[in-house]
Amino acid sequence: MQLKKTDLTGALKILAADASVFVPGEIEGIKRFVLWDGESDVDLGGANTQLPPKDILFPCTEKMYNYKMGDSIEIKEIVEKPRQVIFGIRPCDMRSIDCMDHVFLEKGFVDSYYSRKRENVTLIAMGCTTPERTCFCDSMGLDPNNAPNADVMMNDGGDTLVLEAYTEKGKAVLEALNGLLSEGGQAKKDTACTLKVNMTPELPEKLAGMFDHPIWDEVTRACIGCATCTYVCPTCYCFDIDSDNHGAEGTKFRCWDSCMFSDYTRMAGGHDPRPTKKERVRNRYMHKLSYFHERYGQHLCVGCGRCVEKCPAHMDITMFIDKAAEV
Amino acid sequence: MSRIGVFVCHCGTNIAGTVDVARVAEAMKAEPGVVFATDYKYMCSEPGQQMVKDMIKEHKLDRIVICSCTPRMHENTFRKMLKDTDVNPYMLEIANIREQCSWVHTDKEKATEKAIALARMAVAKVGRDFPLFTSTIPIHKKALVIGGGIAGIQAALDIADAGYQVTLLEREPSIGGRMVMLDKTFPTLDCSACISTPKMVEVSAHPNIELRTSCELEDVSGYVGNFEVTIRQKARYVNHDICTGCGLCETKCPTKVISEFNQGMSERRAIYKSFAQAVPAKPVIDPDHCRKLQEGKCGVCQAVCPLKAINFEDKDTTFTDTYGAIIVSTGYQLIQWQDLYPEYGGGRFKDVISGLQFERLVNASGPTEGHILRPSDQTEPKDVVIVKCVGSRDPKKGKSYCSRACCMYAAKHAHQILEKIPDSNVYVFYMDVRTPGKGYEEFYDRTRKDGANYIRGRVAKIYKEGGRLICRGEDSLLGRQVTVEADLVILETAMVPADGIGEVVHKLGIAMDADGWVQEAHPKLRPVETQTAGVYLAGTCQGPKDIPDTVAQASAAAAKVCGLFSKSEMETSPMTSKVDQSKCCGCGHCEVCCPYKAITLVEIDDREGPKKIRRTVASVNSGLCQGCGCCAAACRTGAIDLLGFTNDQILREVDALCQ
Amino acid sequence: MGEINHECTCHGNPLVPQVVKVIKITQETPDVKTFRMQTPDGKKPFAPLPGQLGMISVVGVGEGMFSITAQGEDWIESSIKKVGMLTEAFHELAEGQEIAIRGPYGNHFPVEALKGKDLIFIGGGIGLAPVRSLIRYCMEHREDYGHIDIVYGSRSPEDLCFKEDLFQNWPKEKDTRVEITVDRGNETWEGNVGFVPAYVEELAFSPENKKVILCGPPIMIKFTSEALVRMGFAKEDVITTLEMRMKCGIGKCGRCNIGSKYVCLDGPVFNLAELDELPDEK
Amino acid sequence: MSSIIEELQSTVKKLLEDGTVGYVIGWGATRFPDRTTPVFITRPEDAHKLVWNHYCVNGTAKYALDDRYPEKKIGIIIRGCDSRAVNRMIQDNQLKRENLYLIGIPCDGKENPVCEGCQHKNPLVYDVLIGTPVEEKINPDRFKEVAEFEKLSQDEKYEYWAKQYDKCIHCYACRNVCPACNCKECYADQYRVGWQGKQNNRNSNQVYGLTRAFHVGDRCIECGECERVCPMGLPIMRQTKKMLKDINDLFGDYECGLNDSRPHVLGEFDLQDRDEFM
Amino acid sequence: MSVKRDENWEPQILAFCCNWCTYTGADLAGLNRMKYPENVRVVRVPCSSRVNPQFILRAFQKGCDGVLVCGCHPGDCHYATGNYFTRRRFMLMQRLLEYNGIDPKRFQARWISGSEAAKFRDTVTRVSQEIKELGPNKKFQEEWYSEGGAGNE
Repeated sequence: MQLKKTDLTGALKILAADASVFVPGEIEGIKRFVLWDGESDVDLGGANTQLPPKDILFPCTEKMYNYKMGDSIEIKEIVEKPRQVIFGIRPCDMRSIDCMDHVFLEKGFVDSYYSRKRENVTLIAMGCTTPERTCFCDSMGLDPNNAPNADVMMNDGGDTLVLEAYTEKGKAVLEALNGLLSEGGQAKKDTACTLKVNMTPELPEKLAGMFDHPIWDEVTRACIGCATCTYVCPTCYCFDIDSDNHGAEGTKFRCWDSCMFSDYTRMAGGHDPRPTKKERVRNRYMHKLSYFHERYGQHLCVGCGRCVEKCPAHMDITMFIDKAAEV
Repeated sequence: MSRIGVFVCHCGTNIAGTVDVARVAEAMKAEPGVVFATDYKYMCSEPGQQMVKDMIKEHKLDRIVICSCTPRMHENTFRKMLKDTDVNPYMLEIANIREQCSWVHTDKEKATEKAIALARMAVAKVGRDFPLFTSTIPIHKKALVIGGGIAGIQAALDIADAGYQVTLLEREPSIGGRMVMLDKTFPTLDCSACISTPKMVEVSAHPNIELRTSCELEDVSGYVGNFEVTIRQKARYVNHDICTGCGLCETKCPTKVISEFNQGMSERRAIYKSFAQAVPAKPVIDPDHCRKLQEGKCGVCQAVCPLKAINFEDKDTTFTDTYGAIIVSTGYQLIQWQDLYPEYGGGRFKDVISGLQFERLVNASGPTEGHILRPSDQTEPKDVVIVKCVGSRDPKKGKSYCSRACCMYAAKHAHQILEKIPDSNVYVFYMDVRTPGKGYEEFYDRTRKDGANYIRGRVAKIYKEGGRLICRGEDSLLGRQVTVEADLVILETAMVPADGIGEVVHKLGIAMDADGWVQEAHPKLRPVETQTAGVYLAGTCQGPKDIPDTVAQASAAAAKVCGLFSKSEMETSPMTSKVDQSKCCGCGHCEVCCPYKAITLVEIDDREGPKKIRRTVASVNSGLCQGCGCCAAACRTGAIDLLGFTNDQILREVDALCQ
Repeated sequence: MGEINHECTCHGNPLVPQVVKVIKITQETPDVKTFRMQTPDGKKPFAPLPGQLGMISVVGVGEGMFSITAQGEDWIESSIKKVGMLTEAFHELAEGQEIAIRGPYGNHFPVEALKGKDLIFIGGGIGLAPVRSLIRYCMEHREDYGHIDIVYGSRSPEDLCFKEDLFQNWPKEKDTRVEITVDRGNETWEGNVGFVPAYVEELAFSPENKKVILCGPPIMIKFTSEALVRMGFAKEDVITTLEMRMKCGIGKCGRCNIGSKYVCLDGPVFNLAELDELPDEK
Repeated sequence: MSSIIEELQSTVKKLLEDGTVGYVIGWGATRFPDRTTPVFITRPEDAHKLVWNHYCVNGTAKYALDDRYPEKKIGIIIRGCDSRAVNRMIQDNQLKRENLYLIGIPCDGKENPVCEGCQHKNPLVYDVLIGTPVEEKINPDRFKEVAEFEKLSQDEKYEYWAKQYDKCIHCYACRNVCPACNCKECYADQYRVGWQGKQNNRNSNQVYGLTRAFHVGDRCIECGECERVCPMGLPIMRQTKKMLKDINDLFGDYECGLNDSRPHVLGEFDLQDRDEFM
Repeated sequence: MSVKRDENWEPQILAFCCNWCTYTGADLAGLNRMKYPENVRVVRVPCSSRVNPQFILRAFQKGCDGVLVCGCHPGDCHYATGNYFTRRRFMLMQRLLEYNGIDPKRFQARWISGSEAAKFRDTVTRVSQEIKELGPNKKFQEEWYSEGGAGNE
């Protein structure tokens, strides 16, 4: 099916009728997913959003429950099941949602807050046409033109967007848009990254054996210990839980946390299993490239290149991968 | 969670008349941590206090909030009350619902709401109180008096007479200070030396006084009751243990030096006593002028000394002692007018002298044996001009303050001249005549009757013409220029703090005012104390004053010291600053803003990973800390905090206010 | 280790705690208290297996992961040592006050695999708390297990936790020996004085048909496991529990990982051989 | 330029060979020609990895804080701004001069807008200087941007900052890169004390922004690293510059990180300070 | 928080008062039965230099409409020099707040001695009036407060 680009606003209006639709846009000079306001431009081309859409499903601050203190305690869970659509999400970010699904929905417990949002979100993905010089998703085993876990996959067909439903949810979307769609449409699906990284299939296991390798002394030193890489990363999912009191009432919330922070693993008594940035950066790289793979069978790095682009110290995970592949 | 009890006082109708106290108590029951709340007629009364004690037992309370009058009134009452209970006296907060609520508001509804808010703030704060304990520090009953002028002498004698040990420190070879240089004292015209030298002798003979001359303060650490003081004994080159003060050496010494004591108007030797009645009455060698010490030649004194008391190898030594209290009595000096007043000749005219030079001139033991002879030609002056306020009350060139004693000694000088030189004329240029003191106005009147001509106005210029000094000025009463020819001009110059006061102040951690005088703790109520507990002030180091005021202040300071020494230990407030050294980065921002020098940077052993390191952190001397909390607000990281007013507590008070 | 038991007891959302009432507080040592908890309607909040954890919160102050040290028909217990702000808030609780708990979390001691073995429990300080749940379990199923040795040490006699169990209950049990040592004795202390690792070597256990359950401060675990290995114990036969900073308790928040393992989910119980496999970041 | 690189590399090589320093902090190449990254040269034979070009933007000095107690001296290649950072950290008692070997290199401005207003292109302190000093110029527009902003209405100002702080992602890069942010544990990390919650929202970002401005404003060396590293492009310097501007207006000429030991302006007072609170 | 919008809206004003001067002055105002608006609440601190500028931010965050810091007159500080630091800190803080959109009337500092009960009354009355005219402060306020409390269903 195909949708004329001129009909895009019409299509979004249909989607926005009963859901919050998030589209790539710009706020104060930052390209990111924004709540579509009914008329603003949708920036499907160009560079990918500077911030990933992960806060739509995993908000950077998420209220969990309210409580009242006193003689008897009351606890009231906050249940939100917002109907949301993420429109124009690229394959790299789609893969990150796959990673999140593994984390929050598998291995024992199901995270209720994530699952409620996940169940009620429709993911309309867009094949990438314009990789940045820092993009390397195809080296990480992704196809920049396709996102298998999308509800609807879109690709650029010149004047049109070529749509294909992958799921029941996706089919429902196409049905809703039926009036604007026409049959056919041929999209170019030949996008490839210019940055090629030597991510060998053996690397996860190889890295597992490199825990004490001197390479870590070298690649971790430029780090300044900020959370930029983790907060712009579409797959980083670590969080903290804290409370906000107001007199006898309060809210428990969770918020993003970063394994790069110096107090992340420090315990009450002062002991810290990861006391310096060497351990922290090592843990992050290992988590992205080895630990996660061991636990869930896929990389936690999707090759979006955001951390490469944004790192204040210009550290580069791709350089590390290449280096590690060589040792 | 804590177990807080809230007690709301009616204060008769003082509070209950405007505030619905029952509602306040009821509202507090809903606050987190509050397990008991009630109201009562008079919380401070015996039964009121008993009820608190009972409720502490009954409800196992661990923290108390009392809503009543200002904490300035009864905080201590209730703290004392808690001493007999299981609750720490510092686990108490008082909500001021009388002075700052019921008495200033009339609308009962609004006043009650405010009282609830104030109570809530106190509950929030008390929830973050933790037990604090007063500690006692022993008091070392020995005082140090810095400066052996009349102030120091008086203070030392008073303390010593009370039975306490005193060390009197003097940087010059003899005690006596300025007073012993004066000829007569106003208004009674007592001989100054006659009344001060017996006191000097008394000092040297007093069993409780250790006299330390030629000594300077090297270092001070510690706090009230326990100051560790290091004193530098300057080399004297004369062994005072052996020397009997026979004076033979002095007569044989070939080197002549300008006499400081006689204000440059006579000479002394390189080995010398400052003046005849010096205490100790033993000479020292002036190393800057001694030929043996400078050039390695001479050594006459050593040769003539019958007791072999001369030791050219003598070195500065230091010694350390512990003192419970310190009195600063470093005195004053006269302003260096020569640089400030080129229009008065800037020191080029020999016959323009300072008041202190005149004192020596008129003194029987002075360079002229009491004859007023002008320095240039040793003739008796007939026309004498006295200029007051040279450097005082002159913010442009000198000091803005009044030096307080000059009006009177100018009158005294005029009187002395008129008395000793019967046909002389004395002209006094003045701005105002200030004579607040017993018998002062009368003395001034007498001087005028004696014939002194008082001219209101400043002298603009003094120049020499034909061997005489021409003083041109203005008579502001008549509004015209006046010119007076004089043989001698006496400048009554401003008092300024003694040289080196800055170092003393710095070492003691006390403050100076803008003019360099030592800052008293409170100008009205604590005039002899400094903001450092255990350090007191006597005499002109605190500001210009005359002899009776100086002596009075010295005795006052001594009384303070004796009061302190009357106890063997003292309680210290536990509400002092405390450093969490694990957080402290040692930047020292707290150190620079502490008014008490209570914070020092120290090195501690620490670990950084596997590495053993020495790390710099701030450390609070709780004996010195007075609990202002300036440091806590300067600390970015919150490593230093003020117990009793912690960051956490104030934040919670703010939070509670806004609910 | 034991099968992971991810039964969620908290109305479907594993991150929302249930309210429990503190029904009994026991002062174990000057800085350790045991809190017995029960739901407001008098029930047991959940039934943990030995070694499992509970995320307990003083509502409004914070929550922390603690080992469930004992359980009865209608209650569970946890022992908490005062180390920081949260634990201080616990120590200020009075009986009858309400707190909140979620769990149980983590794996548990391999109660099945231990069957038929002689067991040596070694605890140091508050480290006896997690082991206590297993000791109690074994006492309840006494026939399933062989000889039991309980070796426990603390800094001083006052710091010994669970004194009633140590001196009265456990020594009375069949085929059970309790050995106690303290780092520093006092006037009335007649027992052994010395550190746990040395004491263990002194007791000269033979490794045959034995399993060791070891828990205590990291330094004590380190030296005791070295001693045990010297004494011939296989690393597989020495079981211990790990402590890491935990927030979510359900293997999501990412904080407590050692390599690819999450201590809150895959732990806290590991044997020494398993620990050797993990990166050295504990 | 190339001769400077050679001089730089040979100097570093020699310092490592003769054991003067344990390692040298400088700039090295990345994948991209217009980007460099801080490198730590420990072996003489690696000295050739050092680069010096228009893209050496990262501050080098703060890395010394990772190694406060070095066995050997730390060599740092410093530009003017880095030298002020070194001074800053020495004045704050965080570094000891004797632990540092400073390799100064005059800087002609880098790919960073802040360099245009730089008043100290030449290192103020160094042990060895590579190349020759460049001409310094006074920046008459040092506070121009602030002055312009001050003209806005209060509501406009608030709106502007609110939009900016809405973007903040709490990554703390601005703090971690700042040589004046040298606390052992930042107040913002002490959630338990309750200065600030961990939640990310406009308000807590605003409070963080203002608090940071106040914490570092009177010690800011104007290196602009905070603004450079901000992944969300917040004009962070505009806050600290405001502090500096007011300090200059109220308390006289003031620039931080110079070779003097004047205490920072909030660590001292003058009896004659202007009094607006009468 | 609907109260805030109606006509009887009363501002919330926080005054940090140093124990030795302004707090005493406020007590004296009470002793003399002077009247001033109820909306001023005093937090007692030992010295105005104890007031960390972050406390001011916190007050706005939690919903205060105005904040006052009061201490001894320069030269009269019980702790000798504390208020000189106060003066510097808050001159800068006030400007920084203005730069971020907070009206300087909302944050003021004043020297009020222990005898100046009337000055205390006049100051808080004037500040209260000024802030009433400015209306409720929304700037820098945390979400919780502006939303209207916890537990909204």
